[in-house]
Amino acid sequence: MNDPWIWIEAIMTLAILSYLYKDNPIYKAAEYLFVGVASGFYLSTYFQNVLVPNLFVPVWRGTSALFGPGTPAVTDLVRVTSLVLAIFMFMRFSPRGAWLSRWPLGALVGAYAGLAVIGLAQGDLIPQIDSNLLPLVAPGAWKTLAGAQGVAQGMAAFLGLFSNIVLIVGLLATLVYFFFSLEHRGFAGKTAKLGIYFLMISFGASYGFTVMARISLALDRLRFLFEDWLGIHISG
Amino acid sequence: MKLFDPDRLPIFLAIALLGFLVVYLIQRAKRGQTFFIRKIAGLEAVEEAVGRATEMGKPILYVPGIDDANNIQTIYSMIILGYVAKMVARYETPLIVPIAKAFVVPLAEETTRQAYLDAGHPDAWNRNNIRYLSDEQFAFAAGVNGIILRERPAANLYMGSFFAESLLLAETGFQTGAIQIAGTANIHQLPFFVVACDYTLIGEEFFAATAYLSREPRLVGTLKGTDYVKVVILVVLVVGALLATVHVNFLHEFLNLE
Amino acid sequence: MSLTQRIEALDRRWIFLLMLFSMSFPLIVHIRLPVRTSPEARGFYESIEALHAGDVVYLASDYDPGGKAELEPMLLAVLDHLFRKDVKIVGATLWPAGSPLLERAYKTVAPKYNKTYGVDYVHLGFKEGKENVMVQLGKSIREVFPVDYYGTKLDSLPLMHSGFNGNPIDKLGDTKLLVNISIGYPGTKEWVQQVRGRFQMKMISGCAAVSAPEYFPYVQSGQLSGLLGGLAGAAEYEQLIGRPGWGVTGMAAQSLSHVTIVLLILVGNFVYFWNRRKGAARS
Amino acid sequence: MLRREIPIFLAVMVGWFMVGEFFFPWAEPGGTEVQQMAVIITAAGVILGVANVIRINLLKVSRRQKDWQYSIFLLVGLIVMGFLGTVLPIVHAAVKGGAWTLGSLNLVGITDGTVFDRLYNRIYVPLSATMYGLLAFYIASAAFRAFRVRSTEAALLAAAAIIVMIGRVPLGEKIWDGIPLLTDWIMNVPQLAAKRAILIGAALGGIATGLKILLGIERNFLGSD
Repeated sequence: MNDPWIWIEAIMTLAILSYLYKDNPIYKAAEYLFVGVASGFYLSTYFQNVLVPNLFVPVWRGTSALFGPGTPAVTDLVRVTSLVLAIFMFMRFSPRGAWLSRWPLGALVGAYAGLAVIGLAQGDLIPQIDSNLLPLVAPGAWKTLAGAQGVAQGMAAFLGLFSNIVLIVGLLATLVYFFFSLEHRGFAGKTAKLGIYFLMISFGASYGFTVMARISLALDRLRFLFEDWLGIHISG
Repeated sequence: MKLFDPDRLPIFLAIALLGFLVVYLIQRAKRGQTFFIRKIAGLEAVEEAVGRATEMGKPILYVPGIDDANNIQTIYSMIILGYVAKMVARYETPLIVPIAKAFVVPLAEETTRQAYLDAGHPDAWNRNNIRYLSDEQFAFAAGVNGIILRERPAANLYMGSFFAESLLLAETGFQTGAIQIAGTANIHQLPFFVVACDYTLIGEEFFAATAYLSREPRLVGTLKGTDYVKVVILVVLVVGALLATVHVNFLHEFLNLE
Repeated sequence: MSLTQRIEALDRRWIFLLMLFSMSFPLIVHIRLPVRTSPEARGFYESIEALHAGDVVYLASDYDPGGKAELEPMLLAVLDHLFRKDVKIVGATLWPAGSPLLERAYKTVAPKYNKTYGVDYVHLGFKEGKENVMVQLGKSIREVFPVDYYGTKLDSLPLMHSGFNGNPIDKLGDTKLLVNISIGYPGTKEWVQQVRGRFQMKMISGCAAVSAPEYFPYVQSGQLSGLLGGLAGAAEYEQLIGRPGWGVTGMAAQSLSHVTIVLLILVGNFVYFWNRRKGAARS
Repeated sequence: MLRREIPIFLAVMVGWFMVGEFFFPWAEPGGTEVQQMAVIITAAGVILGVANVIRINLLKVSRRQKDWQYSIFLLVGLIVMGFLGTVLPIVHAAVKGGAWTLGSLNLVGITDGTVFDRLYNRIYVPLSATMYGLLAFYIASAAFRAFRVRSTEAALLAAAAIIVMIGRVPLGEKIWDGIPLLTDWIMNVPQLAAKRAILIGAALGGIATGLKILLGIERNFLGSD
């Protein structure tokens, strides 16, 4: 309660919460301080964790190997080119040399494109199609329905009977909605309409989960204020 | 050392099939063949919204997402931004583009300047409307909300990659009564756009919008390529499910990468 | 103005106060509710339960302060569960603001099971590069992390030197399980796309409730062997490992707040349509 | 030529390296180096971003533009956190200084027990966490004021949201033990089918876009020249 750092954290928390009442100078100062501290944090973290171990040290080794004795390893040469490309990045500020910054951007976009093609094909496309090749009724669904006790389990088992059919029909209908070569009329129109209904149920589920997430965030701050700052015992 | 990893064959085939179709259809589109693309409700609304805003002489707000230039959605948003800028160039309506990442500022500037040039009004382009607000998500959202409440745009367009701040933008816009149209492939933000906006481009529709709007050969070719592959997938899904029902699993074995 | 019109035009600060009460009352009054386990949370628990003493897991702690409220309880519970089973942990993060959070979690749980740094667990720190780093880790950890978070060379850490039954841990494949705590991009989706299939890793994930619905297809397809969704997921897992913590405590406040939100939606719509019908009837 | 062809050539080369390395394992070693380059360039991009923040705010203060007083808070925060993690460690290493401490905290470095880490935990964390915490209040006001059920689609969305919200918390089971089972079914069947369709569609779109970059067809990332 009397640790000065807890007071600092409490002031930070309350300064942001004050925005709920109305925008005020304290909130604005805290917001600007936040952007500054965040930027300074990123600067130091990238410097310590990326630039020093992955760039300055190897490049220093690369350049010294290049000009010094012995043959430079391939990796050191590439590291030097990375440094050169990284410097080109900063050319973006000079009016004349701005186009130079496109070289590293090109390499970066190329790298991400290559990884995206592989990752999406192997991680998403094939496995998701494969895992929907399901029998119309899940094996054992009838058995669970027969063995279900009580209304609740009965309802769940009854729904279980239709799980695979709904999964198959739902996927097909939603894919038809995302089909752009047919006007939404007639059979295609009705299927696309069914697809929208499935999408809306999925957005409803996401809405529910997001509400849960946001509330947990506020709860964490309230716990700090009540327990650490005001000393009211809470957590289990 | 294995030359080619055999159980990665289905992946190779999928990429090869899609790649071939996309390249072939882009060539056909370049040679002038026209392709049918269905109406996209969200885009009809964009034209209507821009029209209404220009009549009322009130500004249009276009937020190209908060992600960096390496996110495909930001690049696609630039294409839609270019299209909207071309529509707006002929009128005095200011097109305000708040930006959240330093890298995106030059992209947005070049895209809008080019669009105003193509529309024949290079002088109407106003660099101050491309406003870098902050790299920080909520400072950016507060900045955009400030613009919405102060300059009261008649149409708010949110196109690109959005995260938790989507709710803040959509709700503030909802209060001012502006027409709001959103488009993003970030699935988790769609519920908030769907609830608070008049029209929403859902996931792929956002990507399809660029092809529909621009009719640019590369984009139309890609859209049709992915559509035809979708037909193949629909067939595989139906056949696969029926086969699985009768306990024949060769399709599952082939596609199973485990 | 009729009552319903006044309600519809209610200053939103009253709603803020209502939410403040819904979240604070159950916390202060210590209401504790039993938590039911969802199938995907049980899968998360059983995947760790199946590990043996001496096995090594790769812990991708990809979150930052914004996600602390939901994910720190999960991380603390995972560390508790892993250390209790004498499983060794190679931890790192792809989020710039993530390293101090992992460090603090280690420092909170490790002493309880007197685990020593470098032998039982390792903190490699943060590395920028997103998907690039993931694929590289599949091939060579040392290429990505020449030194750990404290600047020590990897080979001078016993776990990294001989953790893979005697020989050095070179790549992700040398670990038994990929445990991912994820708040956004890069996170669970990218680990599934770039690493899970390519390097045949068994993977479980704890994620923010916002992204949980998107990952259910990965659970059904078997790409994810377990999933914890938001604070509710943390509470379920805490209860499964018999260590009720903040997750379980928060559930009562979460429950009352959800009821408040549901009522707000219903009342909001009732008032909206009532005024429209009244308004239409009058004009 | 230099403005457009070389960046695209670089993109194509680097991209195919990544793809080739996946299908042809013998290309293994090369891939890691190229990825190493991407890591360094991304880090350089971040330093660029921070430099941009400094430039904008320094201008704002020097020209006394609106809200310039607040930019001072930003610059102070940035300089303190930046200095502790970059300049100070270099000076400390160069001078081979001993333990530079402020009270019980170590001044140099960014790990546990340093001033940097304490500022991170007591200023950055609460500010960031509370910023997100505000969303709980906004979501409540949005639920009341911006969640109008005016169509069948909106009704389905609302019904699913309400069932999931009640079913995911212990209260749901208290009302009727069927609700959590209904929530599990919604999450694992209808919701999953729609999310899977979105996943497949996004994968196709993403692969196509990636391939266009690899084939030098997609040039938009350069902006029109």
